[in-house]
Amino acid sequence: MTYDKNSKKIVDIIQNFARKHSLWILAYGTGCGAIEVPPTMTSRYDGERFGLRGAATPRQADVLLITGYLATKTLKRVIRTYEQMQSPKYVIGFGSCTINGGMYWDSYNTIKALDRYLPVDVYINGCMPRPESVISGFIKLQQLISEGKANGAEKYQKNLEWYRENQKKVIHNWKMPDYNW
Amino acid sequence: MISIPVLLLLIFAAGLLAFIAHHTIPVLRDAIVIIAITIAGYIVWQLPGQTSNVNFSIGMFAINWGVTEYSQLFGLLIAVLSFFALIYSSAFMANKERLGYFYMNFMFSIGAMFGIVYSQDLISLFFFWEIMTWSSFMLTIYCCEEAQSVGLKYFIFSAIGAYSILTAIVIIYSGLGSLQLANIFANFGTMSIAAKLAVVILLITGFGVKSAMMPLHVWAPDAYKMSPAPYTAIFSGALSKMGIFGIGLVLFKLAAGQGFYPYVQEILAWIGALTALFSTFYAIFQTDAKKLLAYSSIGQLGYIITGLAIGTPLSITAALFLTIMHGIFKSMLFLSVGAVYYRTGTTNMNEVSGLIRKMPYTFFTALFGIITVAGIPPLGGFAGKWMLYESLIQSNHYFLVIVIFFASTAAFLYLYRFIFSMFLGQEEKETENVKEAPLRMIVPMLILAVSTLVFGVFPGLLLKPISGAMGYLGNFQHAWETSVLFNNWGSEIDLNTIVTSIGGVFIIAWILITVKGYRKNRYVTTKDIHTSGEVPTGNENLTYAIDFYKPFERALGSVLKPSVDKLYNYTGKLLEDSFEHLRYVYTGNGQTYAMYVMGFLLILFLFSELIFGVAL
Amino acid sequence: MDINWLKVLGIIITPIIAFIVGVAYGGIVRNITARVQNRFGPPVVQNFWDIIKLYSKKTTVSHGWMHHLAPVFAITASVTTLYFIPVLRDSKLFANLSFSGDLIFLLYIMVFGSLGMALGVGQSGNPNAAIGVSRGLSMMVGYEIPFVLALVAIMIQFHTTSLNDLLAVQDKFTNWIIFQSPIAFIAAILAFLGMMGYAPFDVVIAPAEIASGPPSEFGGKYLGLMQTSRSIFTFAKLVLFTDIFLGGAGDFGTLIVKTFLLYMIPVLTGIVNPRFRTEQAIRFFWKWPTVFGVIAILAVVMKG
Amino acid sequence: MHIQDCTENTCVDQIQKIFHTAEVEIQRKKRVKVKLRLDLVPLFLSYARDYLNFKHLAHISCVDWIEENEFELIFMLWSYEASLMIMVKTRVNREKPEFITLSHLWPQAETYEREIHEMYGINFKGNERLGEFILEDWEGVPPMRRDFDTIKYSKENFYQRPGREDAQDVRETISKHSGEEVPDFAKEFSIRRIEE
Amino acid sequence: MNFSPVHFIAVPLFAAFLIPIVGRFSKEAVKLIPGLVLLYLSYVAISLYPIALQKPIVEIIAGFKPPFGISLYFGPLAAFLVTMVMLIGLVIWLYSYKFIIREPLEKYYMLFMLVIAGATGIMITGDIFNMFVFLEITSIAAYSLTAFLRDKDGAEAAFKYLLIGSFSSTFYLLAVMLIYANTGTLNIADIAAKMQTVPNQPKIFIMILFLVGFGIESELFPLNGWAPDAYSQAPSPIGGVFGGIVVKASTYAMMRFAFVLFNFHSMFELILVLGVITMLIAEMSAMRQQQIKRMLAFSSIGQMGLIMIAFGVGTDASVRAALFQVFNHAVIKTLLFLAAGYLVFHSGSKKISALDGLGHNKPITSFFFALGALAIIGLPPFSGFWSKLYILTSVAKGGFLASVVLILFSGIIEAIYYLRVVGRLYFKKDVSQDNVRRTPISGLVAMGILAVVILYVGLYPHQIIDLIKPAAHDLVDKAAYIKYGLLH
Repeated sequence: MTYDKNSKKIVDIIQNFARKHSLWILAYGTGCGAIEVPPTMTSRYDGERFGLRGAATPRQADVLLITGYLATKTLKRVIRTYEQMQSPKYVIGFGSCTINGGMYWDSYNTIKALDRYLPVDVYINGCMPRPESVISGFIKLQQLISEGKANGAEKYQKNLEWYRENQKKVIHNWKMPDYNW
Repeated sequence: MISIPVLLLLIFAAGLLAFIAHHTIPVLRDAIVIIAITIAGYIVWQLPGQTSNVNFSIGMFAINWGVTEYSQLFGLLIAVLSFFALIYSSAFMANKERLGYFYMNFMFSIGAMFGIVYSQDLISLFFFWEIMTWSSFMLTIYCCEEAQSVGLKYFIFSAIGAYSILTAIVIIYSGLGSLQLANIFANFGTMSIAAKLAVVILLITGFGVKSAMMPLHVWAPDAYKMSPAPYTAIFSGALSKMGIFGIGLVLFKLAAGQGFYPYVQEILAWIGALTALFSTFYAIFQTDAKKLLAYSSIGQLGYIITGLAIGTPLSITAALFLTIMHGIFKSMLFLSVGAVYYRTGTTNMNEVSGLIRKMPYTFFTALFGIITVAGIPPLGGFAGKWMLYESLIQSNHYFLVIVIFFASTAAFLYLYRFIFSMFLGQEEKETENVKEAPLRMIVPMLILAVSTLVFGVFPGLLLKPISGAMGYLGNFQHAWETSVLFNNWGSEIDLNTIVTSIGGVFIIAWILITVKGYRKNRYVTTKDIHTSGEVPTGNENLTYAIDFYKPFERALGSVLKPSVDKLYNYTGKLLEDSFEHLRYVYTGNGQTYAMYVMGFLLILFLFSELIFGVAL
Repeated sequence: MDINWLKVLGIIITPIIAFIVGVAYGGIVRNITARVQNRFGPPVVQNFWDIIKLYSKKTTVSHGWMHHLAPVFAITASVTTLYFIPVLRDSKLFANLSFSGDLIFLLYIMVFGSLGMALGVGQSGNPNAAIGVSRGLSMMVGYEIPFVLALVAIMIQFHTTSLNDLLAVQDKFTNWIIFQSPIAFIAAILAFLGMMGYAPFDVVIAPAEIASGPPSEFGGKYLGLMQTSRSIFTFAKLVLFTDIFLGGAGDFGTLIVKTFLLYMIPVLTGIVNPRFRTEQAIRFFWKWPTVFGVIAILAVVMKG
Repeated sequence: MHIQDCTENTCVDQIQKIFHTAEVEIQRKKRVKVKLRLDLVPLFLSYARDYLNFKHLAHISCVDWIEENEFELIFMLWSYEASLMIMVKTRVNREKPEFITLSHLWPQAETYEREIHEMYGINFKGNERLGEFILEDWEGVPPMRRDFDTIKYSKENFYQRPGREDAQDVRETISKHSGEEVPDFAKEFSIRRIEE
Repeated sequence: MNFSPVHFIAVPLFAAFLIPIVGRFSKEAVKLIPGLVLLYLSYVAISLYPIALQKPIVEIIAGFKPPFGISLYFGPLAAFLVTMVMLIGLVIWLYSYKFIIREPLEKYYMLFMLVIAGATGIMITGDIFNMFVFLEITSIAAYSLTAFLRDKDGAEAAFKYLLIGSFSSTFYLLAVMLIYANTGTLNIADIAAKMQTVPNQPKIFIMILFLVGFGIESELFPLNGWAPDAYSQAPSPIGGVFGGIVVKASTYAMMRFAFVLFNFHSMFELILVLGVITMLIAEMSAMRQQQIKRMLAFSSIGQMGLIMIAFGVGTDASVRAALFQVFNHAVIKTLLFLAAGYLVFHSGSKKISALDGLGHNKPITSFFFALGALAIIGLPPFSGFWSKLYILTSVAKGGFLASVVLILFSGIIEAIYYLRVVGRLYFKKDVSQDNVRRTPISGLVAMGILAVVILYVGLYPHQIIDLIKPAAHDLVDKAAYIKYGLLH
């Protein structure tokens, strides 16, 4: 359950506990899912109970929330944003569009499986998922974190070549800085 | 015996020699001036040991040169700053043209400044004052064609100032018959009240021009901008202090004890405070770094004038302390801007950015400079600011302290803008190949920068000569220790403790943040920023520099609309236009001239009773 | 040279206490905010988790050494400010260095952190951050005026610039400066609103427009250190105000009560208010708070 | 010659009086349709703007008539005074689709033109900002042309997660599950899909 | 060797007579003769100076003792002025040596010699009618020199000069007649002695005539209409001759008469007021001049106004200051005219705007001009500073503080227009194409001498003050003049 082999376990537990209870969200508001985030956070569902909190920039954020379909043009920005985040970092895919393209299955500019391009830790299905399911998705993520299984960032780093290949396949003009955690 | 004439002769001769050397053996040029200023520094250092004054007479005026503790303070400042500025300029000016001209005027103005501070009579003071004026004028117009009108403006204001001094001198001469400072100081009270007031006002006006007191400051921003950087350092650091030197003498040696003294004090203090306030506002909205610093300079001189005008021992200490500190930090800042100019060719803050990685030492100097200007502990500016505030509050100038504090807080704005726009922000494509300035420029800057820290921790090092100077000015005394300052209400600040605690916390935090996760720090370029996923391309500069303080400008509203400068320009134009009409008195027509002659004759005949008292 | 171990102890534990109290206050504030918004809100210890999480981030991104030093500047300023404020009255342990500085020094050291932060922010090259700094510095000019007016009024009233002397003056309940010069307190508390940066004066970090402003390029341990510093600084400012106006505190219980009540003023104002634009905020500070400050000074002068 | 309160009829009369070749038709209330030769369109538009008071260019759109080898450009103008909309239709040759820009008449036309250029490949001469607009790095046939096969493109470029084969046409799947009757015209479409 | 003041008049007159004859044989000789004459006269002046300092030399012509015969009075003042004239003359000759290349050379040098003779004559004569003769010699030579270039403008200027100058002569002659009618003598010292007895009315009448007569020559407003044109149209060295010699001679005469013959308080006040007006109007007019020599002309008028102010104060100290300024102005203005001459020559135009960037092309000439400009503005360490300072202190001591302010005000204006020109010289792009022609050595040496004098006097003003003191005393002390003039 540790992913930093050099550090001691007890420290790890504390760290994971803190990480679990302090998830700062960078909501990448694509698609219709963007509208589901405000109810999740506000009075009705009150995501803050779980330590969720909005982060303004990728530098501060822990969770990247992809809230719907991704056009290839948007994908490029999402990848950029993800790479600017600092590990440990997690990705949550929202709705069926990120899983299999959903209603955009035959579009000429929308990707159909997010996990080919970014390491997704948790998918929340639905079109769109309601705030309840969003919260349950976060709880799942918290579970994974405390078990030390939410290691998407490591996966990404390890399999960077595979991800890059996929990414470059849809983004023809690849002009981006190198990945720098 | 090495003394003042030798000093002056040395400097002026070095100027001439440098001029000649430039046209014959250019290699020697820099060596001559640097050696000369080094020796001059030594001479100045050992001057207080010599008690006898130098007396001789020119024409009907007796000339008297001597050292007082007050003049020694300024003399040392001049010597030190000139030394660094000249070393700096040996690199900065290396490939410029007309260097003979440059060094000659440079040395002349240094020599003239020494002359001013060591003069013990008004004639030689004025003599050197004028030499200083024209040599600095020559350097103001040195750079380029655009400097012409700027130089002219500077000269006109200097002339106004110089002529006010001259008028005061002739009034004193006609009243007292002597121009020896000692005599004047002793017998000033015997003059008529109107003459005394006129002399004080005229002298303060005259000295105020050089120290850029509002509303006589309009020449300063442009003149500072146009003069070459090493000289700007002297211009702002030392030359403007000559005005302070004079004002100090006027206030405490002439005006003190007269009936109108409290009014003069009050008015001058307010002028100083408003100068500080408004020049700070103007500085905030400048786009040229040198102009920004020039306005800053005007503001700082405003503090000093206020400090002098308050006239309590603590405030004078503060003013003189700030005088020295301002000399140091403003030279530093101008030198660092010069270094940027040397490498990038511009001082426009909107054009350069992100130089911190290219020019770290220059940045370091600028950083120390701005912290000192801002008066933030632990650097030297704080002690001066602290004493100034304490003295203002404790001498019941409540609203003055607010104005000063306002100006001082607003100063953060332009200081940050200065360092941000030039050194921070994104790196420019154009400045990719910029390197750090040469060693000869860096070393003087760094030495000055470190000195601000030293004086910040141990202000007593400066307070010793200052209290000597205050003793000369009028037996003012204020208690101090090497690193502890006291106010009049019994509070104290212990700078040693302050610096230790700041330094300690800083270093501990630094170690903590650096050691933890040392290997995981990733250094990225300034292009790699959060821009909603967009990747800035290489030639796109996202630095937010233009209209940096737009909100503040909107908040100020129309406070800054009225401009003294425009008023002067308008007046000048009006006058010149009226001259233009006047010159058509000379019609170029012989008959008109003949008519003038006959008319004049007729008038004399007709009104002879009126004019000569005898009717024809 | 003998070392004053009491002092050393004070120097070590004061920041720790300040950190704990400050962070806890932060959590409580989040709870109260949630309550006002009809939510439950996070646990009180939430801010601790946040800070620990930030410190345990595995990577950090630095834009250069000034960027690296910015949080160091911030924490230096807040801790040093704390050192020069007597936390408890007549306590040798918590007097720390308060006899070596005075109010004017405090005014300046409080700016130290902002300037250092601004420098680090500048090096990141993020335009949003620079905009934030521009707004922040402009605002600072706004609220410093009434604050200094209030302080000057108090200084001239009691003829001292030392905090310890001010504490000595307020020896009993009726002698609290809030009662002795209430107008100065009004001016100061209005300036305090701006200082704390809660709405309506939170244009500096406006997350929706400029991506949290100055700290937008800071993450991980940098942000963690900045949050730590912010907590300590909040506590320091609260203690400062308590010392000046509310007669300080003899023990920690009183201190907590007083500072907490004081803290609620900006917090509750902030929860129910929208945001001022920068120039509106500056104009606000230059209008009523300044008038109050001037009246405070005039009142003192009139009284003699 | 402003017509302040022109109705549909007076407007039609007015247009026909000046543009004899125009086919003018009142489509419904407040809506007039004008069919025009391509070269007359700029003239007509400026006439409509300046004399008939149609100050507002509401939209420019395009239809691909691949069978007739033509694009149809549609300009929608709105008059505030008359609260009347004119739809100006014209045909452009599909082989060499070119028209001139209207951005000198209405600045907002620039944006519509950019979009049409990107999606259909019609070149608006005089518009300096034609180029990449919404799509990024698009190569090949403009995607809104009918000869562009979007399914094929999608299959080639984007990974298709297995498990959706049955649900490519939602209606069909639903009808299969629920026994709902699918109309013939719809069937035809879906059959074609499946065959491919 | 036994010199006599007569040489000052006789030798140049003789030379003027000789030059056309020699001109038939050798042009070089024509050029050389004035130089030799001036050198000789300078030597004479310097060797007579110490003697004159001890006691004024009174030389009697034709054996009649004063007050009946014509006498020359060579006192400390005359010695001072004559030495100055010789110095200026010498420099101008040196300059003209290469500068004046236009024929007829012999006429130029002849007229030049006549001016020298006339001007020195005015300064040393003791006879009022004799002075008229010299005045006429000077004036007529000056008219001709104005028109020397023989162009339309020159002729016009000369005509104007002639017109106004003839007023001057007429009034002067009228005054001489009245004096003779009233006192029966023409010797100045004698007149001075007898002037007490003359009733006020004719005295005032005479005085007004003198004032107008000499006021014209010494450029007092509003009598100075001739000056701008004459200065600007005459060859450049002649500008120096006017400013340094001709005007100074008539100023001398005016002051001599004012102090010795009249000594009215109100007259001095009038002179002071006229001086202020002259100075102000001239400086203001100079501000927007397009031509450099015209600008210098106005500046010259302004300086004369300054000198008149100092004379008008009428104290010992102010007269000293005025004489100092007379000397400085002669030297500096000559330098300016000489430098301007070559600047105009090189730029090919009289316009100031044509001077752009000449400082790079002709550095030394431009440098001399700049030096002259700084000196005349009154900046230390140049000579102009001291005389201005003396004038200011003496004027203030006389109690005329308003004049002090006005002098300083006009000083600022002066600074502006001079610095504009200097700025153009050095800090504009070089527009001139003249890279071939150089300023000849003789011209440079001439200017160099003046520059050295300016600097030397600026650094050691007391040396010249030592000379001025007795000169001023000579001017002010009426009794001594009468005593020595009448050989008592």
